[in-house]
Amino acid sequence: MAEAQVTVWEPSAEKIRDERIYREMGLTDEEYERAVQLLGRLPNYVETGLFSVLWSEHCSYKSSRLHLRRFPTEGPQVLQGPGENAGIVDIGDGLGVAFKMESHNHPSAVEPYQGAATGVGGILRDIFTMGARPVAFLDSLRFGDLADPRTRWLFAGVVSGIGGYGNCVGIPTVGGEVVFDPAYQHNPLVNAMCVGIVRKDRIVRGTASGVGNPVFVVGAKTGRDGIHGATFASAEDPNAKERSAVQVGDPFLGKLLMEATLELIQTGAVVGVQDMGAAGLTSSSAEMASRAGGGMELWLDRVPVRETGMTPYEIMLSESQERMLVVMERDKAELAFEILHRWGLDAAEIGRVTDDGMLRLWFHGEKVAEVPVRVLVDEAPLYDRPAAAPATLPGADAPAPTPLTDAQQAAQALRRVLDHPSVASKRWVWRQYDTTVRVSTVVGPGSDAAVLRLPETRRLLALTTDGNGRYVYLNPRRGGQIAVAEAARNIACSGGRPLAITDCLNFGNPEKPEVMHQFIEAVEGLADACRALGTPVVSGNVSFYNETGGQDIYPTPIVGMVGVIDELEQVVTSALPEDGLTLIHLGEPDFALDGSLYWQLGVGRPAGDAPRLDLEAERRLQMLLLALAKRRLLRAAHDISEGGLAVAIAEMCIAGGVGARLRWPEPVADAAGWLFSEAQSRALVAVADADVPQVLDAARAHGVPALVLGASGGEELVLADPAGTWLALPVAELREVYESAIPVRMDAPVVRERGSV
Amino acid sequence: MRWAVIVFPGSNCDEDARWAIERATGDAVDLVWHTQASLDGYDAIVLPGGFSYGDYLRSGAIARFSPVMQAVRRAAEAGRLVLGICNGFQILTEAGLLPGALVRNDHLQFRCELCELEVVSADSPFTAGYQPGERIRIPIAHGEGRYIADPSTLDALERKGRVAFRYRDNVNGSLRGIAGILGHRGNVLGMMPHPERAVAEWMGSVDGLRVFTSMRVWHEARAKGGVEVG
Amino acid sequence: MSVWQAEVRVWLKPSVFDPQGAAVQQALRSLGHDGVEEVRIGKSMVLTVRAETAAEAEDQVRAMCEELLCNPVMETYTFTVRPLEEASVGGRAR
Amino acid sequence: MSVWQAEVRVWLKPSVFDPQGAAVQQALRSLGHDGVEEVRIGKSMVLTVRAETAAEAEDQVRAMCEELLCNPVMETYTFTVRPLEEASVGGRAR
Ligand SMILES: Nc1ncnc2c1ncn2[C@@H]1O[C@H](COP(=O)(O)OP(=O)(O)O)[C@@H](O)[C@H]1O
Ligand SMILES: [Mg+2]
Repeated sequence: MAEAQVTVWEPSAEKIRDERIYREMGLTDEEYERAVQLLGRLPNYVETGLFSVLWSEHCSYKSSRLHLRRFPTEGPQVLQGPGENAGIVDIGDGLGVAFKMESHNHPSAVEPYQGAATGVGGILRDIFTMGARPVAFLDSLRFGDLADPRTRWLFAGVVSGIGGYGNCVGIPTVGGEVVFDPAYQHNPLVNAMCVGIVRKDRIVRGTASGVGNPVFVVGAKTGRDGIHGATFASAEDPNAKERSAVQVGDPFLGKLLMEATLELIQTGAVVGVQDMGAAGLTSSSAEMASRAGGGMELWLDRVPVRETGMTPYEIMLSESQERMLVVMERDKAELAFEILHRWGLDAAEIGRVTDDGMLRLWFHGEKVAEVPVRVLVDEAPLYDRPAAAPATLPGADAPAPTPLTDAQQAAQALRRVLDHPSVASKRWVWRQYDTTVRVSTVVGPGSDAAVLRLPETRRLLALTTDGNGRYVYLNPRRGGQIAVAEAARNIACSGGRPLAITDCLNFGNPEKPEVMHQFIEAVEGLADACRALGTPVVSGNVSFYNETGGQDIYPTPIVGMVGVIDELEQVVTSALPEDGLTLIHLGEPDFALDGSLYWQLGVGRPAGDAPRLDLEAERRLQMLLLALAKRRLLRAAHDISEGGLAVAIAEMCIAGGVGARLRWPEPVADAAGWLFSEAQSRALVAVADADVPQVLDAARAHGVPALVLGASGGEELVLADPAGTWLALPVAELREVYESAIPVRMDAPVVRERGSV
Repeated sequence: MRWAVIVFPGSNCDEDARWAIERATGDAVDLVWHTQASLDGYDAIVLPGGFSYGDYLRSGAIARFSPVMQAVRRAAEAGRLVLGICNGFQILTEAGLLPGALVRNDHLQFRCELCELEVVSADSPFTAGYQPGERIRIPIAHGEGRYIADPSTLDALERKGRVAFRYRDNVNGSLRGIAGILGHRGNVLGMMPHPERAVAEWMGSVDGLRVFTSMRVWHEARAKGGVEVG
Repeated sequence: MSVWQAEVRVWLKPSVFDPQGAAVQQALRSLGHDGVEEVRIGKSMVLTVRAETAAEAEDQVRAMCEELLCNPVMETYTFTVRPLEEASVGGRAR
Repeated sequence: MSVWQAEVRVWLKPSVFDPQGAAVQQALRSLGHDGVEEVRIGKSMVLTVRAETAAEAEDQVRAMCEELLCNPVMETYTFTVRPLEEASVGGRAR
């Protein structure tokens, strides 16, 4: 097709300064001044673009960096901490687990299918670029109320987008969470986690070292996708309205890239690999050069493009999906081409590694940018933004929770909580995910943690994501602690030893002191718990500006945790397997309703403080659970979390198709706290009769209170105290409520049809 | 017995199939790249699940042009065993080696779950290890598994005992609940459920094992000159 | 009230990469159709509406596109409307 | 050699249930477009071919449909071909 000569409209350096064009690109006056000063001259258009991208919140973490230093990041198990494409921990037998979580909230809010799909594709590339074979996805999601048709559209689209990408690349999605609350109505959260396995001696990093080594771009051609919105607002750009901030994922290409990259890495000739994610070539090239302490020189006219007339600026800032930057050893380029071509992939040599510390860009023989890498990466602005605590905790003035004083109310309340989409079964979600491809899923979605076999070892992986924005909103520090504690408890209830976490910190506008306060406190809380439980942070991601019309989301840090289980026989699930097992409550009994869903449902907003948490008690409980699993004493275990004891036992009954009878040893006047308290550091375990003494002894030895509450059996869930029966409901009825909550709501039509043709 | 599992660009159950077959039969299994033109020497050929060529346009539509498909066709004509699982089934229908087509599930969603099936025909090389009418559990994982064909084709399939498996609870709207069908000579099977995902206790079912062991028994018998196809 | 048949076509915006189209193009080329430069795949939807006039029918269809059929952040649409009798076959209803 | 633009439309045969069309129809109705009787969804593919004459271009496109773009077991197709210059925008390539 003939193409008219494209006139490049690029303002001069002076015009950028005089008309403050840098503002449209996202730089503040101070940031621009800083760039000028560091550079010693006015940056041209391309250079201003580089600064705007690398100094953005997304790339530079300028509002969060200071505080993220609080995280413990070290430990004997850590093979790779934060700062790389993904973190890696040692699981023994010469193997490492690479994992990371990332948000794709904003794209998903406007195009849920593609937003979620490209989020999954991006996190996938972060894992295999480390040389790790991806083995699992998890997803943590937040939406508004399902009564809202647009929310249903978002929810349906996000779920099918996650499946659309993950299913196609052949990696099982084995766990996650979904919470529905009006606080997320306009700002859904879509956090995706990927986990991979790598031999310790085969880890690759995103480093561009070795002067003269060639730099390749591999995968999709570069188009004008996602170049940040503000620059297009300019009336001078004739194609603006044809453009889209949203990209379409190509999972087929993603799969080929994964296979080819892993094969390429096997050759040993790869120096470094980096995903070209947000900010594409700009951040991948600058970051790779920065890690090596060197420079890089790129010939942009050699980048394969999808559209004609692309300018250096556009090529540098494009966010086209399914591309990677690869640095090979000199003289090994042929090898790369051979492997890539066998997989049907395009690759082009576009530059080389230098040692002068410059990022230097050429276009048809002309030098179009030259900036010290150090200035772009290390000298990025760092903000200590003002933070201010609210005068009182936001839930302190809530009206008291409704007491539950008769059996009918109690049954009704349990039905209502089980019917809440945040508590109810997420089968509607995960039956759309391929959970069993790769033939390694021992425990898929539906229990506390997912469990995967690994072909190379007897050990198994335990995986979970957790986070409760309501708790963090009520008490940011404790909420942060609980996120880690709950994740670790889910691993321990599955028979695993928690190893380390990744995190996704979803917050509102950091320029608001209240939001900054939430952020700082939550980070402190996460750090407290990581230290107490011995699970360092090895990777993570921050997503700020989750606000609409001045309304911020609940501060929502999500924790993704990896643990290890020694052997198949130690795996525990939450399903009650049979009649006649003794049910034991482990942990300090507590009837406080702080932060509970029950209280929120009663008063229409989060109420009270965050639930009680004692990190020392938490650690003891987890040690106990692990010891019991190792001795094969647990027939089932489930942590007590959202919805409290009543939901925990109901879930165990529903999952196993077995009834249970629990009797609290003392009379209960108001059953609300007994049934629905979300006080932390508690679990319910099912134990064979003969093993009860051993379990109680072990609990005593670990300093964990243990209370025998009853036994499994029958067709009903019965909850009683010495004075009588509080609640007796057929398991079949509970299941019906629990399983139908989301499907019934989703049967109402969604607005905006989505999906492939 | 020599097994080939074909790898198309976008196949993702190739390794799974190899693992399961090795486990079920003790035989060695080769992964064979889609560009290979010959399958000489293989007794059984498996087209695995996945998303060949992204399943763009239609599932299996592009993969059927792979060079290896000529060899698959010749093998089928020569009476060797050809098993298409999920995407493999879709490729076999697109290639015309099996009748009908697989289209979008009637509920429009991808569906992954353990499914109950009825073994309809238990006298094929793939199902001889089952009892006729036996109920077994094998997982499905697909978005486009609704089997359709015109009424006369469906009648013929049923009359000739070529319906191998039926869903007990029609999970995707397939006509007559069809989950797997046999070719006209009985040596080609296409099925949407994944037998390779039901071969160990920890998977929740071992009912898929017998697809592979039946194939092996049949092959051994034929090698001894016992059975003939068709 | 008359019945009108509308045909709505929805495409990815030109700058958005169309992986399906790219895969089909490659497949066509490998089948020997090497003159094929680019393939774009969109949706075509045929539906009937009731309205007094063509203009009214068009308004209805436009509203459907904006509300449901097209996501303007990455897609564009075009449509045609004609009285049902004249409507040609395409994917017409049973 | 000139360049021609073809638009191919592929539909499920009328006898094959189109659940996507049914879902869109239901959604449209729930948005208040209750006059919508039936919706059928097909694919629309725009591609360019090189040929001397329109007839030759048509032959090429027909061959593509028969070989790849349409599966006659479940689908039917129609197409149009015109010289590229006249081609309207749709999902035009760049
Ligand atoms: N979006 C999702 N994707 C996959 N699995 C999910 C998703 N949401 C929930 N699940 C699964 O459903 C089960 C219950 O979820 P949840 O109640 O959040 O677990 P817990 O409270 O034990 O952390 C878990 O096994 C979880 O992995
Ligand atoms: Mg839960």
